[in-house]
Amino acid sequence: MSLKKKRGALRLAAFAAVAALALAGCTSTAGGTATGSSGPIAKEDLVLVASVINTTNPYFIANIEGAKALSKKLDIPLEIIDSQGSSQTEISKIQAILAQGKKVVMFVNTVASSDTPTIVDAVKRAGGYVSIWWNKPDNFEPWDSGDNFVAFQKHPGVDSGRCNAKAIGDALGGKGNVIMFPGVQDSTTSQTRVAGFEAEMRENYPGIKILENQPSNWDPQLANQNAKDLIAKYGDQINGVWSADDGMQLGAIQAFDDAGLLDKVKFASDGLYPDTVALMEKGYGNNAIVGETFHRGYMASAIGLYTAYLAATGEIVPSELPKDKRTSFFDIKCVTPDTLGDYLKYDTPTAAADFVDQLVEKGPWDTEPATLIGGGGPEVLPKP
Amino acid sequence: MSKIDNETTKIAVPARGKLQSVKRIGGWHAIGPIVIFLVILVVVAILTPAFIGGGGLAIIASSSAPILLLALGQAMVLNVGSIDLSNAAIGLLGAILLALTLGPVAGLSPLIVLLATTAFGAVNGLILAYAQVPSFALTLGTLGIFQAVALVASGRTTVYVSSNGEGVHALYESGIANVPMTFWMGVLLAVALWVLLRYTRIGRGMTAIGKNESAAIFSAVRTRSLKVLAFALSGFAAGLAGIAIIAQAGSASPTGLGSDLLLPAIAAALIGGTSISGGVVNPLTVIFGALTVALVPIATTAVGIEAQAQSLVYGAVIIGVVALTMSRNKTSIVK
Amino acid sequence: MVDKVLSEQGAGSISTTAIRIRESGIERRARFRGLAEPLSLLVALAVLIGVFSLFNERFLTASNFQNVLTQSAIPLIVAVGATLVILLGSIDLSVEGVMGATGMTWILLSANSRGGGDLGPWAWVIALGVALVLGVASGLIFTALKVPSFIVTLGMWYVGLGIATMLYGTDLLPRLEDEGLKGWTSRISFGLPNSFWVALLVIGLGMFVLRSTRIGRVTLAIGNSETIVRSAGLPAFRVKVAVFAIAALLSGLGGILATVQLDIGSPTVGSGVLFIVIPAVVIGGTHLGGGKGGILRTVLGVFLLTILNNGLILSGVESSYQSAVTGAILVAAIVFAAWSQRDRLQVAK
Amino acid sequence: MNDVTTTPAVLRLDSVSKSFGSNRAVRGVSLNIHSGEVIGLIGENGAGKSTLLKILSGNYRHDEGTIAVNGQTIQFRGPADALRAGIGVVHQEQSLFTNLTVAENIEVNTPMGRGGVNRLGLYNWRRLYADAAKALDLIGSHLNPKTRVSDLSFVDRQMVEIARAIRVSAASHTTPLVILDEPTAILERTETAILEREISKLRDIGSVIFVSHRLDEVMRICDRVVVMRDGELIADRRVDDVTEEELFRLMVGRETHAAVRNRRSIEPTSSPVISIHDLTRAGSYADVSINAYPGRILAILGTSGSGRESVARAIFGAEGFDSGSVSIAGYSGRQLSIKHAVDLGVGYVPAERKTEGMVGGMPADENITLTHPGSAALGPFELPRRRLSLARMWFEKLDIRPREPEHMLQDFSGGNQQKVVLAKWLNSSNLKALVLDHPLRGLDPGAAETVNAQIRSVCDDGTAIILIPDTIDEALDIADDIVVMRDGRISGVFDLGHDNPATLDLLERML
Repeated sequence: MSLKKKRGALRLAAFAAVAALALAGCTSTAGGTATGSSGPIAKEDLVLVASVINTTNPYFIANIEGAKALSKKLDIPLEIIDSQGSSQTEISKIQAILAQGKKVVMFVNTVASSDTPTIVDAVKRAGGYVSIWWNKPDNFEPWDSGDNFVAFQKHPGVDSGRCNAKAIGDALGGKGNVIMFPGVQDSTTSQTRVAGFEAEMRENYPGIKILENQPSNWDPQLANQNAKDLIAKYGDQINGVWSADDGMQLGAIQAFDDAGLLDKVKFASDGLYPDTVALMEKGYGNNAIVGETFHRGYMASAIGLYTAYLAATGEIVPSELPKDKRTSFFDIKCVTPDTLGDYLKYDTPTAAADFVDQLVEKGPWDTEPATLIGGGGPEVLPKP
Repeated sequence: MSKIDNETTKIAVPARGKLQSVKRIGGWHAIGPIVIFLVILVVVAILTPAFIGGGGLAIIASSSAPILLLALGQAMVLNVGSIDLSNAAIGLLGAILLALTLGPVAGLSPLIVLLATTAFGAVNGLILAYAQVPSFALTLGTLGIFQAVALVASGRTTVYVSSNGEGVHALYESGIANVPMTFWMGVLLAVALWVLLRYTRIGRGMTAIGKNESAAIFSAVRTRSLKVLAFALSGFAAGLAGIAIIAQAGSASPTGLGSDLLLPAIAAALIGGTSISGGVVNPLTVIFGALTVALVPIATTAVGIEAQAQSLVYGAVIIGVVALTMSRNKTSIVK
Repeated sequence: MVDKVLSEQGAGSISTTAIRIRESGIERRARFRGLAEPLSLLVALAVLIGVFSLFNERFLTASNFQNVLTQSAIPLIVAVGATLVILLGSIDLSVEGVMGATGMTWILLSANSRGGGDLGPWAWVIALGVALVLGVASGLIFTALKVPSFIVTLGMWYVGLGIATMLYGTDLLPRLEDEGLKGWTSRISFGLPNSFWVALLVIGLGMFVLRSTRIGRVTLAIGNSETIVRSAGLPAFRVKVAVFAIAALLSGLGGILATVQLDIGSPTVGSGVLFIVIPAVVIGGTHLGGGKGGILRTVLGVFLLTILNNGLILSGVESSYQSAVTGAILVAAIVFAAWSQRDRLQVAK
Repeated sequence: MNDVTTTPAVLRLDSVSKSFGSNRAVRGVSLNIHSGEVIGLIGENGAGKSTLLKILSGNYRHDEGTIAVNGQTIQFRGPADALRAGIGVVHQEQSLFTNLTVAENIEVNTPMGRGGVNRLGLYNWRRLYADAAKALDLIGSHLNPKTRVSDLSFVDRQMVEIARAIRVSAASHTTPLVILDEPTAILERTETAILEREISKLRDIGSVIFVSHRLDEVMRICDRVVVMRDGELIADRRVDDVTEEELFRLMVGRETHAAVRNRRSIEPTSSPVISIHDLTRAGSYADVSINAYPGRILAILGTSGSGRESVARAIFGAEGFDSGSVSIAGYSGRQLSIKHAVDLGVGYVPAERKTEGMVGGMPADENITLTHPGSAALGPFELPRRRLSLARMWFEKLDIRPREPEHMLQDFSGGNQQKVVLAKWLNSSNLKALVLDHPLRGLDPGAAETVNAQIRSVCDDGTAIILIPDTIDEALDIADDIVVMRDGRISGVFDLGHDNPATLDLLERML
């Protein structure tokens, strides 16, 4: 083959491939244009889908656990989506599952707030039902998007922050210095918790001074390093440490332990990971952990999926629900070392299954300990 | 930096008679990325026919759009023998700027953003060309700067398009053959860059720089300007990626959509047959590199690989794909 | 012929004087050149320390000194391996994946809160064995299949992360139960943190390998010219695989130490290390093209970045700006280093 | 000269052949080399010299025939085997690790367990330095083994190469055979003299194969000359029995065009194209004033420290200068850029052809139109078809072979590459002056002759040529004016139309 011909052939091949792609895309329009809900779907046609941010954080693993328990309970197959921390991966993988023409009942723990509209839109086109957890744009409400976006659900961050602030404030007797480790800076979850913590301190513990906050990106390793630097900076001036989640708290505790300061510092954080429970039970570091907020990933995914499931099977009609059942805040419990014992039952091997049993019995809004406590619009931040 | 030196075997080239090797087109090198993509696609189609039937290709194409745009810019920089580690950060910054300005200045906003990102890229190029520092280290530094600017500009939160977002959103909503315009934007850019590289003096000069910069200097090629241009194009492509992000999400945040596209975009450029040491690039095959990079994670989900094993599979496939598409000969040196 | 005249007449006398002059010049230059670059790094380091100590008096205290050393230990260990790889002219992006896989293997085989088998020292052997396998795999794919190291190690990053994730499964966070090891990394022995002693040992070994072993010298030779290495019949293949294996072993060691430091096992135990290590090697003055540079320079680079990060926090710079300051200093450092050598014929990649 | 035939053959080749596909690169070569002998190996590029050398150095395996070292038949499996047999090669392009010490480079090939490297791969530096010093001593060099090679001058590096080549055999007490592959191609006059001295010393400890394109050197240094053509060894002569002209004829298969150039009688009446005045660059050259006229060739002679290359680069805008002026075609500026110089009509052929002169990985036609596209471009756009036809025109005109301009330039032979580099400048519609830095470097005599012919014809077309030649002979052969530089200053100016400087006179002004 002559040089020129070869080059031409190559070009042809490239364009042919692009064209083929375009044509293939063309033929696929059929399933894609259907919009809006399409009435009750038979249970046999459903598939549960749980999308989590990654599969390495205990919270997201608990999400999966809850989804599995519900899948077993309802006897509906389950698919798990690992977003690998990337919005793009999350969206593409969700679309990949939708493209297979399944009728999905979906729970999405979104990587970023801004992913929500795209995901909702895709699910809507495919005629599925979705509940979004934790992150969505404030002005993007379920009732504006039809029945396929069943609900947005979360635990209120302000309450969590306030709860932690009370624990630290009381443990320090209303006086002392505190450092803070927020999560990723642009996360609303972290922002609301920070706002709640700061407001509570300002309003009720004027004797407590917030020395500094160092965003630690939900990363235990980074929290550990930042804690080390802040220990070097403030030394024994630090009396209290707040972290936006337990993962970062574990890193921070280790840093204070290494510095020999653990006995003198009080910690509070959100999540009450089983590992934290173990530390609190032991009274680790002179009862260093004074306050936690309790909620479980398996509860979130089970609630989210079950709400969507009810909508899919026609047992609820989302558009007829009050707004607080579309944008919903679920209770979190303030835990102190004294009340810790009440929560151990939620970490037994059968806890997720037990919760799901309860959930199916009582519905998504009335299952202890995660009952509906508010909603109907964006979380209101305390005035600064 | 890793690089590939292709030292041709000088086996007693006969002074008279025909030269044996035809090197202008490395056959497999050019077709490889296309074939690999199609093979993976066929495998997925066989395993889950429903996926392809349900518009899977459109999904792959639309999710590859930002990767493609960034990969094209990266490929231009790789072609002049450099690397741009900051282009994804520029793209995200562009998205944030677009989200901020679309309300106030409406239609002018995309223009402003493209100008800004092109300028950011050009600044990289100017420092590179005039201070003569290695691009890897330079753009690693500017990466940090652009990230911080994005964080501060966004007010450390998600920035939503307040109004006038319809036009940009239409790029994602509307499409040709059910594939969103954002992807076709990438294809258009690829074709434009292909023309630039094949049929213009600018492209010839860039390739000459990538293959032998000293010789390019002594041939009076404007090496500095062309390097600045390559980086500016990378910034421009990043701006388009920013627009694609806004088109898809309607908002942008420092850790949201598009915040982790650097390595996928480089991988896309390399899978698309771009040489990491410079001088070899074909924007048209980069399209398939980007499609492949977007396809792999989708494919792992579509064929039902367990979530926790997906990362492993992704890594192995990326290595495998490049191993298959690499053009190599016995004496070439790979770094 | 004329040329004959020259060689008969006076070539001897000309050549010897010429060589002598040149030789003396060479020795002077060589002695000076070895010092110039590290010296400017040391100056930069001193300036940073000076500025930061003005902002916060606690910056220059023994406890902060120990803090900085503890924080630099793991990046230092990983950076020794990264330097060797970069001296080859290659790059290793897989460090965080290897750290995750190794750390997770190690903690699951040591006494941990999940229970399971406590294999004691064998946990170290097996965990480092995992690192070795990943490193050898990278090396072999890179060398035998000629896939650019950038891509091989990028893929290996995900593979390592995948292994860690799969090992981790869906169970509780594995927490270290061995009281002797808890907090071992930041405990002080003979005035320095334990992990820093390990880093010193690794640096020493690394320098020895680079200076006085076949692997080290051939590494430098490959970075200089692989073509010549091959034509000289030197074991390029084996050395390249060995260097990737060493780098992975050191990443693995870093992963284990990071796990000890955090007290809990996490697949992402190495997060952020890559973006300290590579800039540190570059700031240290090791050429990304290979062949030029060294381990001590990298050590300075790691210190520079660690101190910078520590100092920014101690000086109270808002965290949003920290990456910008680090980036700006990186740019300034390389521009400063390159400025005097600018030349219109210079090739900058 | 000792009578070598009585000593036993160190190396015996018997009907050695090597093919690459259908291309028989080496055909039935038989050759005996005795101890204490210096053999010259000459031949055009592509005659099979390199392949033969690669067989001897163990890089290629021969297909047919036998190789015997000290009477024992050997098949080399790799470079290490050849080294063990005492055969060391000093490559044409230097093969030293510039970032390592002299000692390491010398010891690099010593097998494990010797030369300061023990079985575990650990270095014993003291032993290493001592062994290297011994090897250097053997060839009479005083280099410090601890020096890094990047700090060495070119000729010193060559010494290191030679020391390395004899190192293995010195250690194993075999008679070394050193193959010097065009060692003088890039050396300056004085440096060549040093090298020649070294080669004659090697006679005492072993034997030498000396490959060169400079026939005068071969005649001077060697005892015996063998000529290769088309893969065959076609002549084996003692230097006493042969003339340079005869060697040339054997090599290229035709007579030399000994025709001495008809010197132009054109007096420099027109104004100079290039005029440099009191040009000074600290540490390099000072107060250099040169005028180059259209249609005349001006050669600058000097040694490596003379600064002549820097002057040439300053004219092309590739190097800056501190004071003085360069004016090109009436334009005078303190600092020029390359782009500006090229726009004014200057072209430059660099000495380092492969790294500076050409983009090897690009096709020849694209190289030709890289700087001046001529009709191959329409504004910013390239016209591939016109580019190809333009390139074909130059291929015809300059007799570049093979006539396949669409091929990668790196696949062409050196002489043809150099012609492509010339064509790149000739393609300018506005070429006023051409600066040629060692244009014949590395070319075999046949190729050199054709390149020279092209230079002459370019000059005849009215271009001013500034030439930095390899040898004095080259200057006398082709130039109209000669400027001699010494230590950065002009030490002599000759107009060959009037003056007839003796070579010795020129040499004296250089040193």
